[in-house]
Amino acid sequence: MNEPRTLLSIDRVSKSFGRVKAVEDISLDIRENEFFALLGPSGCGKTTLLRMLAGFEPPSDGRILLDGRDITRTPPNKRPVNLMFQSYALFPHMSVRANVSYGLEMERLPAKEIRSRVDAILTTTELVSFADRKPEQLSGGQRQRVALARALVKRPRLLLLDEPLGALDKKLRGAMQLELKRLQNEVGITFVIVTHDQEESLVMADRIAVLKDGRLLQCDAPRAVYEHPCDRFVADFIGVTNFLQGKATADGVLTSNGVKIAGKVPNMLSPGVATVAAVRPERIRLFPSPETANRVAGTVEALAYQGLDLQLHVRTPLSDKPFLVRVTADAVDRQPVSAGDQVELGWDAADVRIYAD
Amino acid sequence: MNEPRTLLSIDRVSKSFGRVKAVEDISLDIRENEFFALLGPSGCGKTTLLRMLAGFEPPSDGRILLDGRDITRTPPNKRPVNLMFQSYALFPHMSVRANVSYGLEMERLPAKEIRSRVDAILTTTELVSFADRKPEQLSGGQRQRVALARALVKRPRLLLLDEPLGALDKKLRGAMQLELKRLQNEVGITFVIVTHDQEESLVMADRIAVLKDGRLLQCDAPRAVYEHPCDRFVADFIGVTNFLQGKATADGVLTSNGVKIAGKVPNMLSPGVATVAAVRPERIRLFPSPETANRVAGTVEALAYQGLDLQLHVRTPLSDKPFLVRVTADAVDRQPVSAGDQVELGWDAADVRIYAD
Amino acid sequence: MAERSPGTRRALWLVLTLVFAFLYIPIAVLVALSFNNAGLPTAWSGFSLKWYASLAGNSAILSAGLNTLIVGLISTTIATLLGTLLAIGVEMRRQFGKGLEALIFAPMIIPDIVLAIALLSFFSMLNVTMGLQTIIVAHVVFNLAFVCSVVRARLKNFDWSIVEASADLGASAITTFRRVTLPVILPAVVAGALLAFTLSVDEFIIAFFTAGAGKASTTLPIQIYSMIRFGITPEINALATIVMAVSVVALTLSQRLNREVIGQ
Amino acid sequence: MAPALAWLTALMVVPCALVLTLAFFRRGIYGGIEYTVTLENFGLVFDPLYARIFLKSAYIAGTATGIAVIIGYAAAYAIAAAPRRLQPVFLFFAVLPFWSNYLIRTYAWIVLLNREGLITQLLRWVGYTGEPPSMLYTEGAVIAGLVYNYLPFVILACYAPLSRLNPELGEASRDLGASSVTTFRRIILPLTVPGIAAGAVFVFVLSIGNFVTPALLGGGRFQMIGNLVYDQFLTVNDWPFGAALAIALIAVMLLVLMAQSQFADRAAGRTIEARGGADG
Amino acid sequence: ADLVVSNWDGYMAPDAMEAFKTATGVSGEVVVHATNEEIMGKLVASGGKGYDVIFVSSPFAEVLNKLGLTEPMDHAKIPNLANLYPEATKLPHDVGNSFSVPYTWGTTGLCYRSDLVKEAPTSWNDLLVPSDDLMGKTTMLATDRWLLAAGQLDKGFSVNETDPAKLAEVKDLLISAKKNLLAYDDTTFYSKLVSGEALMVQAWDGWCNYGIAEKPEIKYVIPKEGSDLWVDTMVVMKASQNKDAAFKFINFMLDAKNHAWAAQNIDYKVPNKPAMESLPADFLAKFPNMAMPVADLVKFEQLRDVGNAQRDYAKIVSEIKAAQ
Ligand SMILES: Nc1ncnc2c1ncn2[C@@H]1O[C@H](COP(=O)(O)OP(=O)(O)OP(=O)(O)O)[C@@H](O)[C@H]1O
Ligand SMILES: Nc1ncnc2c1ncn2[C@@H]1O[C@H](COP(=O)(O)OP(=O)(O)OP(=O)(O)O)[C@@H](O)[C@H]1O
Ligand SMILES: NCCCCNCCCN
Ligand SMILES: [Mg+2]
Ligand SMILES: [Mg+2]
Repeated sequence: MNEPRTLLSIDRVSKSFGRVKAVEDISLDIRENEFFALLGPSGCGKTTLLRMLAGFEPPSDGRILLDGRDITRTPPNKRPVNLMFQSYALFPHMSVRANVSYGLEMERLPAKEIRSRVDAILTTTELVSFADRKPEQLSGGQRQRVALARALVKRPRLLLLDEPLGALDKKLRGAMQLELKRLQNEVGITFVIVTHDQEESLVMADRIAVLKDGRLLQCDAPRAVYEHPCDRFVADFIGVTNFLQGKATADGVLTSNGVKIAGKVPNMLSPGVATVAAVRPERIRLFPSPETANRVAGTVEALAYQGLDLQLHVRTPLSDKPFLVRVTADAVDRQPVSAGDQVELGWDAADVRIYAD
Repeated sequence: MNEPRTLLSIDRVSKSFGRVKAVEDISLDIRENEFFALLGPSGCGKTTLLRMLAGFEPPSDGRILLDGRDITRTPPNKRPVNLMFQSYALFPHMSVRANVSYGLEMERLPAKEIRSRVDAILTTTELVSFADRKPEQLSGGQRQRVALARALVKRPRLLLLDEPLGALDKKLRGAMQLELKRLQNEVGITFVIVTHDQEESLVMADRIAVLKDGRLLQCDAPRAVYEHPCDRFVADFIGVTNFLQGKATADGVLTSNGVKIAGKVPNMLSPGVATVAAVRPERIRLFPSPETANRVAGTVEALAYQGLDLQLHVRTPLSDKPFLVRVTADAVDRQPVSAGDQVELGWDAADVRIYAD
Repeated sequence: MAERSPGTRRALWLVLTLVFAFLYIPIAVLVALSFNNAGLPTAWSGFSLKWYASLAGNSAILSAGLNTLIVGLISTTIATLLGTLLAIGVEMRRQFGKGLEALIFAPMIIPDIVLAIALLSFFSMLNVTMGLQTIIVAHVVFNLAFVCSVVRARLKNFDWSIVEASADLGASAITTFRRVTLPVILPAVVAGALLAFTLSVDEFIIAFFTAGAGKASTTLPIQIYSMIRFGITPEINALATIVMAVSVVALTLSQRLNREVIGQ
Repeated sequence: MAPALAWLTALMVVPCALVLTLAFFRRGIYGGIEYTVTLENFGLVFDPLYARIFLKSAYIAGTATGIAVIIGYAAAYAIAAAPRRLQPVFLFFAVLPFWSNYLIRTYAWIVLLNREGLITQLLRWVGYTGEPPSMLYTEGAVIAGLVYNYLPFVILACYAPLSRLNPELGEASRDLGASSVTTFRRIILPLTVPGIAAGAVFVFVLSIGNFVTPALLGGGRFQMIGNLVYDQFLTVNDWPFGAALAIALIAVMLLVLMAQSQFADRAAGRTIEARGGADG
Repeated sequence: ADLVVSNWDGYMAPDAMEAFKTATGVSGEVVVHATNEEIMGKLVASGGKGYDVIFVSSPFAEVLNKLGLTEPMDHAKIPNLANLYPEATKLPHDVGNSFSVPYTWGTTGLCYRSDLVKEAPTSWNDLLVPSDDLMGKTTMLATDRWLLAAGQLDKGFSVNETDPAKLAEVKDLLISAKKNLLAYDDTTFYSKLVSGEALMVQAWDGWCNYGIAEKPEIKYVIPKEGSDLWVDTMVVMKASQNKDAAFKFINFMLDAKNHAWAAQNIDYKVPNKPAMESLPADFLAKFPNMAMPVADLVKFEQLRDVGNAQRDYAKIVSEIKAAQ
């Protein structure tokens, strides 16, 4: 692959609503043909950022460049960018078909082409039988699909999707994810997607940006973000993590009750500084081999059946909170554990991440 | 535990909108203090059913009983039932606090009690700093939390939640799930919840009902639904499943290309009938022991990293679609596989479900 | 949410300026004439307050003015209430026959004179005492329809789920109306009320027919229409000027009061 | 709802029905009623003269309606776009002139427009010497007078739906590539058609029943249809025929209005059997 | 109040009711109506309840009587009837004042700007077929009967003509006259003369006087074809609860002094001999038509109720208004 080209540059953009700072000094490059996910807690500024990219909200500060051209003040209809609204913003007076056709009509495409493209996207989004209904006659998920279809059918250079699949069931969501991927690959659309479904972002995105309180915390490939969160917040936000508080040592963390956790300490953390060690539940083995760097005994407090796996809550001397351990149902079938059992847990030093506390 | 008491009976309820049959002949009992989840594909009638329970939509047919009393025609404000709307339905002219207080004011509670209950729920839903904002000044997730808070604060006998957590990130969703469980246990509220998050329903619900096209397919405990889906649709809808088509034999399925799958055949399926065998990906072991009832060789086509686990796509002679196999990242660390590898897969006869096709 | 471009903003201000100029040019003439020395609206013949003085001495006009205000305020209040409720009722469940639709439009299109004569005949058949009360009742008939129309126009884009939410939270229909529906559609209700008041204070035929025999129920339009035989004297212009001035003062005060009481 | 319907039934339906049934009787020689049932009044209604008057007044009222709707909608749009707290003030000032009296306002127009009026004097003052323009006693003057007097009603009616239009809909349209003009035409306008329709109905029904403006600004050169009914009742003292004319008039207008209301519903995207909860 | 009188605004002394109370001890109030038609409609629809004395023009008084809404005049209670000119007690619409008493009377003619017209008008034709300099500068009365009267008089017909053929002629004449008119106007025509907007108008004599008062160059002339004799009258309602007071009031209005007030302040002739004789000479000089001899006045034909022909009149007016 060639060096990826930058499609959109967000250059030190900020946005305030009165005293509320919704977006603060964010710089980001979105690459051509990339699938880019925006993650962050509710209210962190994701929608606001997308609205600025689409051109509805002038940034209070900063610039937005598309293909190197400053489009900060370009009106929405002059940008090759489309936004699917979090609240859908369907035209209530138009049928599903009319809603979806609208954007293509604006491009003055031939009626035949409009018809065929609209038919195609209605088929993909399983809306064919609702084509003549008005939005108010649809279910929540159906409305969301109309909004999605309306944005997708335009095939813009850059498509901004604000929680596009949140109201869909897993099956349909899977199908829609495939469709988005197909559009990315076949049509060459660049996507920026807001999602609360972590699995979705981890599976689909080429890169993920994590926002908090209007600021950008980390921007990287999903696996990198998952495996190497830049700080405690990100580690906590993405996936599930066990945190162990203590003080930094040369080669790990000494917890408050004197247990040593082996792990790589970042350079900036000098020994003695308050730190926190993080371990993912799926990195923890039951009954580890004796060479395992970190080992601890505990009592199983609870088992939560999670469909695919079991999550064990194990009481250990390491912290007040139960340690979370994820094991496959299959593994448990072979070596049964139940509440009250004594177990030994273990994990490698390489699986420990250490952060300032 | 005593025999659970029935709180709400849905008795052969149907609802049509013109020619559209949104709900068809559904009968269900919701038990006192139960956490009941409604699942089903988009447009299957979940919202419509809840709206009938809340009293907004008179059923076209059938009755609804609360504590044995017929409330089919009782107006919404006379029912000890609250609904959190899928579209939130926040009062646009009221602040967050006023929205949340509203329901308690209707009960003419003392101002002090209102204040303290509202404060408490605003804290739980992390809305304290937004108490004075109007809904239009909130982010999507914040709005959803206001809707949730407004419903929860009432502590009704029966709380209907229509996708209450869909717009929240995983962390916040987890916290809210805990809060719902707490209310169920401490306050004794009965919940009916619509969710698209399967994990959520599997983890939280006491029972799950699966709907399709307005009809009830299965109603059972989560584990029962997951492990013993009543038909192919449910098996496919809940979780991920590998389907293998073929004909019924006495003790399993003979696939079209002559492979025998061992499994228990339901009585109603006489040999020779077109059937489908279903196996969950997490039930499949790599390199199984020789005693394993079902074994097949295949080639790894792809590995999808899923944060916690790896999903292998394995090409086998069993069907045209790749076989999905779920393994823990940890297991793969110990016994690495990569695309192109030859592997052997195996699963027990007890893990096979067989349905009419 | 999103802001408008400066070009658009300028265009909108231009529209407002032009429209208000159009509305106020004749009003400027009217006000000027109230200070004109001469009685005929032919030419300016010097500044004078004499029409204000003679107005002060004209009890017929003053009492008619007061009657008009009473009729206007009361009929507007009743019509706004009834019309709004009607609009909500009709729009909430749109499953009505043409009959109801016709009933709601009828007061607007029945020729004034028919309604006037019908009401008068009806009242005298029933031996109802005529007076301000009969004018009010009659004005409510047509005002109700006008208010209903305006409010319905607003309700076509109304999100009914908030009404359901209110009922769900335990509010009675009345509470829902008072605390949810009304505040949300208030701009339209205010618009309807302004319209009703405007119609009422200018209405002549129906008022004339439903008025009692006596000054106690003579309204300003009745008074003014009868004065037309001699051309309108600037006294009426003076009265109109005062009415408008008082209204502006009242609005200013209420705005200030609002700001002080409610804050913001 | 019930109280309003009761009010209308008791104070409109019953009294008007009583008067309108007179259409089936005959004028007495001295203007009283002769109680013999006849349909002849309805026959008289079909005189082409009345159709002509109806068309003419519909044309004048229609033109006034069209102009008032355009100006009024623009004004309402601008008001709805103004800062929230200024909006009621603008509305108030839009109706304030109309709390003076109709006749006085009309006279003010005469003062402005008559051949020796202010405008002519203004023209003379800037050096114009020709024949003064004749602006009064024409169709145009009547239309202008009607537009002037009923403009605030359109503003009020259009403001109602414009005041709380979900701004995201406009944004969505712009986002999909529509210019602001197209967005207006295809999104904003259809969603506010109910207001326009209501405003149009107001101007039209008030204009077609108006008798002051045609008499004063139109020089009495033509009558509105409402006048015809007025004349039958008051000048001719022929209540039966007046009632028949009124019934015909009401019937025609009702048909028009009900068509309009259906159209407004359709334009705003409302459908029967729909339920609440649409976004916005 | 013990007495309710409905009159046109300004058609009697503002303090008349107070003076009446001082004189008789009966208190009352005056309410106003704008037109004959409207008060008629109201009286017919309500049976006249609440009203005692009504001022209306004679054809309307005639109809009120035929509809049985008027109370016969009790002459014994109205001694001042003696003040009326004898001619005024024999007016065709009510010979012997059985149900009405005339209050004012006069003619309908042409009122014009003597300083601005090339030639003083002498005929209805000067209005109906105006000379070039009058094009677009004339007005006619808008009220049906008087509008038609101009045509009827011009054609030499009766002002109560009911022959359809003759009425058709009148209609054609008036339609052809329409294009030359500035406007139909029966309220502000005199101010149009004052401003110069109109140069010649069809006018009631008294109303022309208002113009003359403002601008002495305004003159009134009765065309050579003649005029109608209009009479505004007082009637007492049968439904009145205060009939004695009503007759007292009529008697009071017929008092020479009071009636003279009307003549002098509303510039209309009154049928009251002593009142007319009391008018000052300069007043009569200023408004020459006030000095018209009663004998000349009563030569003219009075407008009468025309029964069902009223329909034809109204339709003709409609056709004139509908004509281009
Ligand atoms: N007013 C209406 N007119 C016609 N059909 C309607 C109307 N409202 C809902 N429907 C249809 O009824 C069916 C059930 O709708 P409902 O809203 O109950 O679905 P749902 O299960 O809540 O779906 P989702 O998960 O997408 O919210 C859908 O197919 C929907 O299109
Ligand atoms: N008009 C407004 N006035 C004031 N504050 C606002 C306004 N709009 C948004 N905000 C605030 O700005 C912040 C960012 O909002 P935004 O909608 O971008 O959040 P988000 O990341 O999309 O959240 P969510 O996931 O809940 O949709 C929030 O705290 C929100 O309350
Ligand atoms: N339409 C009203 C005409 C008034 C008639 N008055 C007659 C002459 C003036 N009093
Ligand atoms: Mg958002
Ligand atoms: Mg739903």
